[in-house]
Amino acid sequence: MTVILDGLKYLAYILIFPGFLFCFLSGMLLCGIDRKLVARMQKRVGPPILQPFYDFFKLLGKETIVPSAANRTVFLLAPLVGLAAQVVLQLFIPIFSFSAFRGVADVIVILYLLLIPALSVILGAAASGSPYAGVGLSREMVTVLAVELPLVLVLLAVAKTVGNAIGSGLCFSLTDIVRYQVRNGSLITRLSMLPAAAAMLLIIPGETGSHPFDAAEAETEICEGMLAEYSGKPLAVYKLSSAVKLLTMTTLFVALFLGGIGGGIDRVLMGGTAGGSIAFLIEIAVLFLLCALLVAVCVSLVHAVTARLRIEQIFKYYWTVVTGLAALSLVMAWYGL
Amino acid sequence: MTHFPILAIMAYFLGAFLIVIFGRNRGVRNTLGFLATACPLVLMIALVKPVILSGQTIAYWMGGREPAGGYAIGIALEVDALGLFFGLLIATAVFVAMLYSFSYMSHDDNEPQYYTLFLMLCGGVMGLVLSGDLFNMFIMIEILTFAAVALTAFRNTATGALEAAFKYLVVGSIGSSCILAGTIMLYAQAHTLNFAQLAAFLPGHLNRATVIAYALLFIGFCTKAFLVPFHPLAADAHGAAPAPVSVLISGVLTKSGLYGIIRLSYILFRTMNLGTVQFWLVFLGSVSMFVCVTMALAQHDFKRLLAFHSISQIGYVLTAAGLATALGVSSGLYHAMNHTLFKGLLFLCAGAVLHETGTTDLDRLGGLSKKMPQTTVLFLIGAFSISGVPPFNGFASKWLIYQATYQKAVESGNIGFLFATITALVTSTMTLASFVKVTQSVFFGQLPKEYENVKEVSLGMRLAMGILALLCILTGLFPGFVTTYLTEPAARAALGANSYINAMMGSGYAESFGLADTLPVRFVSAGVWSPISWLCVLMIMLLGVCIVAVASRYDQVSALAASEAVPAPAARYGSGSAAEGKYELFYGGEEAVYSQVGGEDLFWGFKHNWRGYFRFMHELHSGIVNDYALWAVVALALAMLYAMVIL
Amino acid sequence: MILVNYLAAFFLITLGLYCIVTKHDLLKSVIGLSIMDYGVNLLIITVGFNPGGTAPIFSFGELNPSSFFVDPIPQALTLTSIVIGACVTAMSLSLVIRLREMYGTTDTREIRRLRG
Amino acid sequence: MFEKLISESAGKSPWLFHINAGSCNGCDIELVAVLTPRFDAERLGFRLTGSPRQADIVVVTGPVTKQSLPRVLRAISQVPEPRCIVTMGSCPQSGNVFRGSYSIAGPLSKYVDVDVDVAGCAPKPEAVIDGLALALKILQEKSAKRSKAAKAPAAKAEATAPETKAAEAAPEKAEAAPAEPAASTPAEAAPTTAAEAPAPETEAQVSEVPAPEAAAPASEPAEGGNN
Repeated sequence: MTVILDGLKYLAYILIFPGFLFCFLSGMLLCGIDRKLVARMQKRVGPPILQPFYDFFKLLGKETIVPSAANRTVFLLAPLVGLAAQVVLQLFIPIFSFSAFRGVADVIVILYLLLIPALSVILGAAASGSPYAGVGLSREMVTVLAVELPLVLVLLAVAKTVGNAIGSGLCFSLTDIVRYQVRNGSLITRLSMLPAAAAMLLIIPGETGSHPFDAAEAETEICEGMLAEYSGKPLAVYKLSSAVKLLTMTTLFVALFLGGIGGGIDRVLMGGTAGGSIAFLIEIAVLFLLCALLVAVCVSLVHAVTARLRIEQIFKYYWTVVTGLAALSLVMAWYGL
Repeated sequence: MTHFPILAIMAYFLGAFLIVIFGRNRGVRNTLGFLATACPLVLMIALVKPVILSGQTIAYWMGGREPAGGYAIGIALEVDALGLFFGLLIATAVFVAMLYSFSYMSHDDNEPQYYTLFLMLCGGVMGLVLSGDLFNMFIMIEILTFAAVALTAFRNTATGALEAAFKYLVVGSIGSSCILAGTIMLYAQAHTLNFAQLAAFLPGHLNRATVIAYALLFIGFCTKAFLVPFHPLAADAHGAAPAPVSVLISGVLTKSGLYGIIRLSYILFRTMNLGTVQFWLVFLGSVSMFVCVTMALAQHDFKRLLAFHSISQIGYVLTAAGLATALGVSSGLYHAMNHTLFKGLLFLCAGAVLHETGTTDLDRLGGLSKKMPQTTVLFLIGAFSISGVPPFNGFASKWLIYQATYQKAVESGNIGFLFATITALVTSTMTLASFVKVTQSVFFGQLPKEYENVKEVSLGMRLAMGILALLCILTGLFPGFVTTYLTEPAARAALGANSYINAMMGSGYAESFGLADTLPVRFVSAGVWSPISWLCVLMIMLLGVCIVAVASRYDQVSALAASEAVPAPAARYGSGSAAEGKYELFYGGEEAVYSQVGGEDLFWGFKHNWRGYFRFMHELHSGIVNDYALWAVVALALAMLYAMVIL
Repeated sequence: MILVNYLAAFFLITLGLYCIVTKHDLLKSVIGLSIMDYGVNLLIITVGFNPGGTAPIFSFGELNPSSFFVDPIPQALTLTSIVIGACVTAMSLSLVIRLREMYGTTDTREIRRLRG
Repeated sequence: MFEKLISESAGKSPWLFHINAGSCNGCDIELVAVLTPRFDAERLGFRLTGSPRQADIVVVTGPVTKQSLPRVLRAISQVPEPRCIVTMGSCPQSGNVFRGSYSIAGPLSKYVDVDVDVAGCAPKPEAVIDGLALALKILQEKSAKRSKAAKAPAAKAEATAPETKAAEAAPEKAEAAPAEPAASTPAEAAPTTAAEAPAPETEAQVSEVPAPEAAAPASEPAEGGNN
């Protein structure tokens, strides 16, 4: 009997809470908030918050054209695998005290799982056979390459700081990192973690491919870049997976640097009498607020303020400025500051 | 059961010899080749139970000359877990390469010579891996270098085959002379050539001569493993050699060099806790990792790109094995096994492309996935494995390597090992980048006119590739099984030299020299990563997504609506052909012309930022024999200097 | 007296390496290779030399404690090494012939199609 | 319920694709002016896309010259269903001052069924937004018609895709017993045995979209709203 219960529990995890439905709703909502904020920053009224939902369902209704030059199977399957991996990645990131899959939340596993959605977009673009998509995928790969080094340094710095404190000197598990922050304050309050947090803030727009670093999907230069040949349902799935990626990156930032907030918040709000489920709901609400705040700060603001960079400027920017920040915090963490 | 090691080696040589005599017609030759490769594989599998499961080390004295009075007289073969691990690896890779070459070499002339050389090379490598005698090892190295040079020059009309063979011969024999000189200097000190007796003798006598001997032997084995100063040899050799030979060179030959280095450092000289040697190995590993992957990104030829990649993966293995921790050596060996599997698969795919289209130039190929769908799927499995995409085997071993390097950095406290972790992670992404480049320029994108009539390769070749692909997936999904049964016993054998010596020279021999096992072989595997759970979640998610994505029946509608639509009168359409552009690619309205984005014009951003580095590396690999020989000499000088001053 | 042999061996090895590295001709590289090989062979022989020892050829009857031999093992190794050196030279010469046919020159600076 | 949601949202997120058929760029600037903060067409969900594959409304400017005719028609044919074609400015409708010239291929309506004509030689942004809003309504009707067509022949489609309805009705049930593909590999990578790739349900459902010979757009001649 317990096996079936467990099965249903995990199925609920996969499909309802941290899984598909939660990602779908909150990802799209974050995307809507982002577009609305950018519009407001440009003194425009801007689309309604639910605009991404309308876009998604409209695309579901449109006809799917598979160009004759395309490799049909990979063309149709790549977006689905990308979305699946993206949502699975979201399952691994703990939300304050709760994490769907306990043992697997490992920093390096997440680092590699971040590659799969990018890889699925690249394979989809390659399969479409269009020259625009070829240029797009070359730029996307260079962006992924650019973001990889600073992301590695940030994760190693965080793992080292928490590792020092725990004493094992090696802490790759995200759940331990969050549990450590719940006990003695989020990592962002420590001096050595400030450059790493700044670097992570600069990495989020790069990883999600939002405005200044979106040379890969530049509508004006290379006609939607990688998605030039996509229409209808596969395009809807790609849009959904990029929205969920926004959610994943922000929850990753919250888990890495703002873990301490979740711990005490329900006691503060409810005066410590909150039952398990209410605290759980509060934690989700707090998480979503933090994510919305992060999206406002590092995606919308940067989108409204900057112009699109050329691809080699993106690469140079990430491998000098952001890597410098992350390396600084790694060295400080290494020598136990 | 004790005769299995010598039988495994002799099977190859016997096969080579018989093929020379009876090799005229194809049927006999193929069956002989099949038998000569299948029999050692069976013998190796038979040896698994005694050596790995019950931890026994088989010592086999040729001609029954047992050691007398604590002195090894005869030539010995020794099979411990480390040797058997490599033996198994070699036997499988060779078996698959033989299967592949039945159909791949079918329309080459003078085939019997090909199979003779092929089997000689396999015999040489198997002999090297199982031998317990230093000079016997040198003989086997000579045989395999000789056969490899001849096989590289086999298709002597191919561009650069002769040139590659000559360069390989020159630098290869410099390496062999170094090994010979090193062996002799060890013999001068210890007056024995037997591995076990040397291992017992050396830790007490680390004077000038033995240290220089270490440097000489180390450089000799580096040439065999094609590490950094010698990597252009591999690039040239792979570029020109037929695909099954590339599988052998990259999958098997480089492993023999690595086996030599591991045997040399951990059993002969016991440098486990010598920080300087660890630094030396990890530094060399990281440098060759990074240099070769950046060189690979700048390549125009499919096989040359794969060659540079195989050296960069060997850099991974050396970085991990150089850490001298149990987890380090075990993850290094695990990656070595994975490398043989996925690199073999990739070279076979390259061979298939060459077999069908006649060229491996990335700038001229494109869109082959429509004509060769199964080769594309197999290539994708290999590409995902090498770049470490989670469910495949590359990720499992790379994940362990990061654990090992990071753990070593934390334990030893110096930040140097952290650079190894960071280089490893960045190199893995660059590997992914270069395989995206190959995927886009060879398999996807647009099909050029001249490859219209390309068709799928024959079943034999696909079967060989299928076996390797299946192994890639299995070793990726069950890392627990591989580590407990294969790599941990091998790592324990590599680091625990005493059991090796006692098995050979009689029990208590090592203790008489006052040698305790220096390192408690304990395994700290940080964190649990079960790919099975990840994969089930992915599959369930995929099904969920498929059903949601397909739920709306709009595809049928548009099909029905289109077919019912009233066909517009042709008059209204003037230029009729324009309207049929619906399924053509969007070219801003223009007629869809052939324009393939691939090969050289990918990753402009990255190459532009590193143009100084790429120009310098391009000039450095000048292709002149003298330059490569100069690098070899400089590397030899540096190694001896390092050995004398620091060790 | 033995020192002269070691010096000669060392000199031969360095001469061979010098010849391989600096001479821009295929044949000279092959010659350099074989010189280096002979240097190593000389090294092997001198390692096994006991001053005053006789050739290690005896039948069982003659073995008495006073007989003093030169070490036989390095001599066996030298035999193998000489054979290998001969094969390597033969192989490289055949390669040189085919290279001369194909590239029309034996100058190593021209034979560099594979580079970069 | 699902079809209503789709047709509702079709009316709320129209993506524009602009084709310049030889225009003097007067209308082009006006069209882009519509998306600036002052007029902000994005309130209604308008967005300029780079590729016709992702477009709903095609805005054509310029007096369709002979050179640009095949290109315009090919670009329009690459736009997926349900789509609207809006001609901006009087050039595409009547050729404006260029009428009768040797290089003009005549008004666009000769070749394609135009849904909305926005008149004016460089129409004011308000006029453009009004035209686009009209096109929005037409787009919604077309999408509603498509969803009705999707429901109407449901009986005929029933035979072809019964499990779609079942799957769509109870997605949970289908997942509870996930049909794991033969080898436990992600969908698109499969060992050699599978001929093409293990065909999960998607392959069966996404049926071959037959390439219609005459790709005549299926749009009925909607009333030309020339305001």
